[in-house]
Amino acid sequence: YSGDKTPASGTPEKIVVQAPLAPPTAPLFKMAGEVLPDGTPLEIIFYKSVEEATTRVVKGEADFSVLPVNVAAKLYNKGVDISLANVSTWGILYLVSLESDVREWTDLRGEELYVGARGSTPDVLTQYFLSRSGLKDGEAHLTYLDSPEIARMMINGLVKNAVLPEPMLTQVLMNHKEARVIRDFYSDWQQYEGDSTALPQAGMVVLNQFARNYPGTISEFHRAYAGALDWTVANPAEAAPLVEASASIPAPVFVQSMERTRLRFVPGSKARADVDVYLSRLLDFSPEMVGGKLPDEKFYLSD
Amino acid sequence: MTVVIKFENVHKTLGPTRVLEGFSFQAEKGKIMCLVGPSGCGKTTILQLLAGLELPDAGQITGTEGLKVSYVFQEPRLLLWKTVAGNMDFVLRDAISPARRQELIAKYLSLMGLYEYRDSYPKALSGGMKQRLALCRALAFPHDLLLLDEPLKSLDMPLRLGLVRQLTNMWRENPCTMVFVTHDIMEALLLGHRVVVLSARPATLLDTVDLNLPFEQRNIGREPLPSHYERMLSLLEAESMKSLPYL
Amino acid sequence: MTVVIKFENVHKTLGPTRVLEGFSFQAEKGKIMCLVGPSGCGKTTILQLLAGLELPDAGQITGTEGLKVSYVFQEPRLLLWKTVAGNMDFVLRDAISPARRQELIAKYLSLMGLYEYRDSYPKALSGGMKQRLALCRALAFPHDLLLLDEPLKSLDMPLRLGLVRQLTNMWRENPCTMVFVTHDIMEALLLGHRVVVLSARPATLLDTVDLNLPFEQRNIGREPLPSHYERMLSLLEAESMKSLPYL
Amino acid sequence: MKNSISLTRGLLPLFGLAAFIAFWQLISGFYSHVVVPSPAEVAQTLWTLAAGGELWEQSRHSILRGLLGFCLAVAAGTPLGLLIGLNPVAASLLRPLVVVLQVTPLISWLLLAMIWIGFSRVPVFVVFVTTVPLIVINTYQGVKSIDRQLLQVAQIYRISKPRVIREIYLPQVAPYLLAGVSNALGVTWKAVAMAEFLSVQQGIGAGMAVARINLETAALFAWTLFLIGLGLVTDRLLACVTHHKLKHWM
Amino acid sequence: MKNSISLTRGLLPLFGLAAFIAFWQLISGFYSHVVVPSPAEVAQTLWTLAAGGELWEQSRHSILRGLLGFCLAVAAGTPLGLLIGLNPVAASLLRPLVVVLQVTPLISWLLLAMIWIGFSRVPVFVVFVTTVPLIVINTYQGVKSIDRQLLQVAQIYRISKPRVIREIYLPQVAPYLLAGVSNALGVTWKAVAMAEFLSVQQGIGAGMAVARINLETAALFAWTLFLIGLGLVTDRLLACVTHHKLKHWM
Ligand SMILES: Nc1ncnc2c1ncn2[C@@H]1O[C@H](COP(=O)(O)OP(=O)(O)OP(=O)(O)O)[C@@H](O)[C@H]1O
Ligand SMILES: Nc1ncnc2c1ncn2[C@@H]1O[C@H](COP(=O)(O)OP(=O)(O)OP(=O)(O)O)[C@@H](O)[C@H]1O
Ligand SMILES: [Mg+2]
Ligand SMILES: [Mg+2]
Repeated sequence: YSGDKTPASGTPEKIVVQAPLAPPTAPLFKMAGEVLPDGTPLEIIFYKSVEEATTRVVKGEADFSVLPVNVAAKLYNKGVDISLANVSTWGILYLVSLESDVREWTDLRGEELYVGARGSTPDVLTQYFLSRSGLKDGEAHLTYLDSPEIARMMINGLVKNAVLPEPMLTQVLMNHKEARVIRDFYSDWQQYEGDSTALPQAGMVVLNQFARNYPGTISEFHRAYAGALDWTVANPAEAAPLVEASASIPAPVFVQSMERTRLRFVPGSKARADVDVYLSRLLDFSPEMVGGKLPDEKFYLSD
Repeated sequence: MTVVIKFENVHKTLGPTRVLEGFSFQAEKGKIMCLVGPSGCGKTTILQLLAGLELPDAGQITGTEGLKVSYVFQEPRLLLWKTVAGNMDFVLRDAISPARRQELIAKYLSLMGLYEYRDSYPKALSGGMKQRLALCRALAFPHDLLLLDEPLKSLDMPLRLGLVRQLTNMWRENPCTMVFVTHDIMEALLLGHRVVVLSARPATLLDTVDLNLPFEQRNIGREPLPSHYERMLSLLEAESMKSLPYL
Repeated sequence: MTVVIKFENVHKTLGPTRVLEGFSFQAEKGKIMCLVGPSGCGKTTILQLLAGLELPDAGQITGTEGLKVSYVFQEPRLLLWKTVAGNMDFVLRDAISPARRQELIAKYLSLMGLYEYRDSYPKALSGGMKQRLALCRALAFPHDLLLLDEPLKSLDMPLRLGLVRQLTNMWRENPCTMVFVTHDIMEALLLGHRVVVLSARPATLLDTVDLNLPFEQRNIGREPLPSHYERMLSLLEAESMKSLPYL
Repeated sequence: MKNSISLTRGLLPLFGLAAFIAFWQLISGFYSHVVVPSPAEVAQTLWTLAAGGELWEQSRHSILRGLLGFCLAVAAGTPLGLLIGLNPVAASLLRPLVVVLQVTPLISWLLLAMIWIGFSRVPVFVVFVTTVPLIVINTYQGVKSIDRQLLQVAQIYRISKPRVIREIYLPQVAPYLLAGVSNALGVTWKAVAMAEFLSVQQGIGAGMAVARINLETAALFAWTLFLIGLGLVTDRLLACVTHHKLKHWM
Repeated sequence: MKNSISLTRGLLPLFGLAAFIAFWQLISGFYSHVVVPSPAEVAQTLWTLAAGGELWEQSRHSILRGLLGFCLAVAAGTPLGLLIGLNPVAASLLRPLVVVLQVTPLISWLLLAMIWIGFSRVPVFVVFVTTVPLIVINTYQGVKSIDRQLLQVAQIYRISKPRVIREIYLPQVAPYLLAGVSNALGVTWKAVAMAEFLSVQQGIGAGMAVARINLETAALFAWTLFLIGLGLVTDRLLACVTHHKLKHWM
């Protein structure tokens, strides 16, 4: 007996999902209007900061949380009772430049490159690619700032080179004619790590207690989520009004950004190989980013 | 029970200034004691010690224990944010029942010619009116020991004479101990059972006069007042010469 | 050039109080004018008008244009954050050259017996000492018109007499216009070329006396001072009776 | 005469405003509207927000939270300031606490606040924590600057301690407290927006967060403008109320 | 006697501190150390930071920026407050400006500040913008509460306007200004950390940003602790300096 009071076969009163205001959230907008086939209502919370998200996880206030994969690993390694339910976002980072002579990572030698928050995944991946392409530490000057500010400064021409996620990238491309995508992090990853590995950036974690109590609901939810995700990818134009209404992302921006947003539903258990590669790279770079070690197999929610 | 208030060998230093050095004196309880002395000799300091607002550095002050004190400070010290009546009410609130309080306030304000200003704030009062209000406040408050530091300054002559008379009447009704500091020797002689002349700092007793003449028989022109007046004035003059030779 | 300072039909209301109503009077320039009157009659208001610190609501004040004014206010109004010497220096700085300033400060402070306190802050002064400092400040400042609002209050008798003498000496050296407000009728008679007795509010002139007796011949006991004194006192008494019938 | 002067004075801020808007218009010409939107654009966005009801819907939350936090801060800060000013033991224990409140960045509080106080109350907490030191320190300084002569009066006439505090200390602390309150009220709107920005679903700050992520600078500015309006209104209200209270004796 | 009392008083805050740490230890038992690390853990992190030189390396920047912004705010805020207090025309033009500074959230300033003032000076700007209203409003309130009697003295003795301001206004405004400065100094450290957090590479705030991304709550707390220490030290310094200045006449 696990000590949980609720019987293992019942259904929860509702499912609480928290997600950032970003592309991986898009499928959830479709689900928000509906209920799961078993009638369980869905509550979606948009979080604004990682603290907010982790606090909810720690307090057990969100059953599912969309988080960067490394943050999920970090929480797991620090003893929070969660597992990775699925991975949905595979590369939404791009190197953008306003300068016509920048085509490669190596062209950034001596240039200033703006990257979202220091120590975050974009930062580490950028440094990884820079070093893999032969630049030494400090040869490209990394400057840190939050993505919305980078995007706005770039639109005004004050930032020449930047690493940006979607949908900021689309905003920049739409608002500045000279802006061009130089590198796609996903392809670069495959270039260095092999074609068979993908770049798992964000996914969903589930509270283990919830998973134990309602195994049925989890699969229901997964099925619905996977469906919504596929639908969104297939019909961005139809999803756009939903997104505009819920997250104020302008519809054209959303539609265009979906061209560069790789959403694909992969259950946690199936994503382990990719995640392991990804996390071990991060681990080499800075152990704090993943919580000091690679998570063991319990991290991945079994089917 | 002690019948005197006594300073025994009191020392008091304020900042760098040694104000009292081995000062001793006594005031009979239930009598009016007037202090006269050159400016800066320590009169205010003596009143502060009597009131318990300052403590002696050495020596003893006895006989003031448990006395209810009223004090007219050298400055009016009014509460600027309260009206004239409000300033009276402030000191009387905890001491006197509400009904009687209103009556008492009206009585004393009328006495001092301030009744029509009862709802004015202190900033609208003239210097003399502030002084009268301060006096009002002290007189209305129930007391055993009344300390008065130049209570009649900034008041015109008839008012002062009237108030001296008023103070003697009040004392007759309720013979409390009064210590009255003044620079007007005649005022002191008209009011005091005992008049003390202090020397310049550090204060010592230059002259002590006990007057047994009843109040109603005291008169500016009537002996022995004029001779006391002359003597005291010349004593003070001699003191003045020491510290202010250029005048 | 005008030789008088003149109030013509001056009206002044402060808050709800009509202090002056059609008040007229004149003071000869280069003479000492003393004002006596019941407390609250408007003496301070008259000085404020003379100083230009208040403006009349109606009527005219002439003859004060371009005069350099010194004013001893009814309160000492010292700068608490400056020492005794600093308070003097404060008013003299722009008026007098540095070398002469030190000398002047030392001279006046010694005169008033404050020299040894030159580095003390006002909080360490007694009431009379503050008053003396305020007087010092006004006397040292170069002036054509000297306004004095009870400048000798809180001072002992010999000091007052000495200062009255001092003021006459100073006037002889530099015959400025003085307007001297006091509650001590004798002081007024000893000092003034003209003494004016004011009625209760609204102020009118009850009595005006011009004294031609030279200062050195004036004496408390010498006629015509005592008879003026008696008359003025009874005038004031009658005024007092009106507003303060209970005393 | 008097009327025309006060009229000119009333119009002056309007001239100032006009000059500011002209300047802004000029500046906005130099930058992309994603960086500096034009005044017209911002005004239109503000109008859209207002017309759609979102302005009121969101700001209602913020105003309530702000006022609640502010009132709590005044209610707690005034006695605390008095206590620190009056009691040296309390001072040595509580002064460091005030410094902690002043110095600890929002981001450090956020973690704890979210756990202990719950998400929805974080803005109230943040407003409280940001404004309470303003009230405490000003009250404290007011107590330190009190007229000791009046305390002697109270001592002589045996006024009870609570009355001394109410009738001697408070009126003299009032102008200090007023400065503190004036500061606190201004900061309140900023603090509530910042807290909502970081942690909450509804409110002005939440609106700003969405606008920022979507690079809708005009909306960001519109919200800011609304906050400024809120600040100006409360500033005026405070000035009126206190002028009315203090004019008699000051 | 006296000595033993002042000793007890000196020890009191230590007892307070001990109680606080005990409480913290207790709390940390209830939560994951991602949320509330234990005191020991934080102390050790702080030690590591200090020993590795990072503490000094980062805080050097923050302290310089903070002090610069703070000094600028005092230097600009005092005359501005005097001006607003003395001149009704200036008041009606500049008071709204002060409200704008008070109310506008950091995030609205950020981009403009970076464009106009340059990246590295943003923290100085933020400190300035956050603290200058504190100085202005307190100075203003001080001017309003001035003793009008002394102004008459100055008028009679024809003291020049600049001297009146220096020798009559400033000493009376001093306790108000002191409250403002005390508040501003506390807020300085928070503001500089926040600004660095959002915009700059080095400094305490940058350290906190990294700690936050990595969910290293212990490091976040360690930095916070360091800020608090900084705040306490500057608070004490200010108290000593001003006590020394004002003790003569207050
Ligand atoms: N707070 C203080 N600090 C330092 N010295 C003080 C203080 N108060 C008074 N003194 C000094 O003590 C002496 C006596 O002061 P006190 O006020 O008792 O005089 P006083 O007799 O009342 O004079 P006056 O008639 O002028 O009021 C004076 O020389 C004064 O300078
Ligand atoms: N600021 C003010 N607001 C309202 N009324 C005032 C103000 N100043 C003075 N008064 C009133 O004006 C009248 C005259 O005041 P003033 O100060 O001129 O009297 P005074 O002759 O100097 O009296 P005293 O001898 O008591 O100093 C008084 O009745 C007083 O109440
Ligand atoms: Mg005295
Ligand atoms: Mg007067």
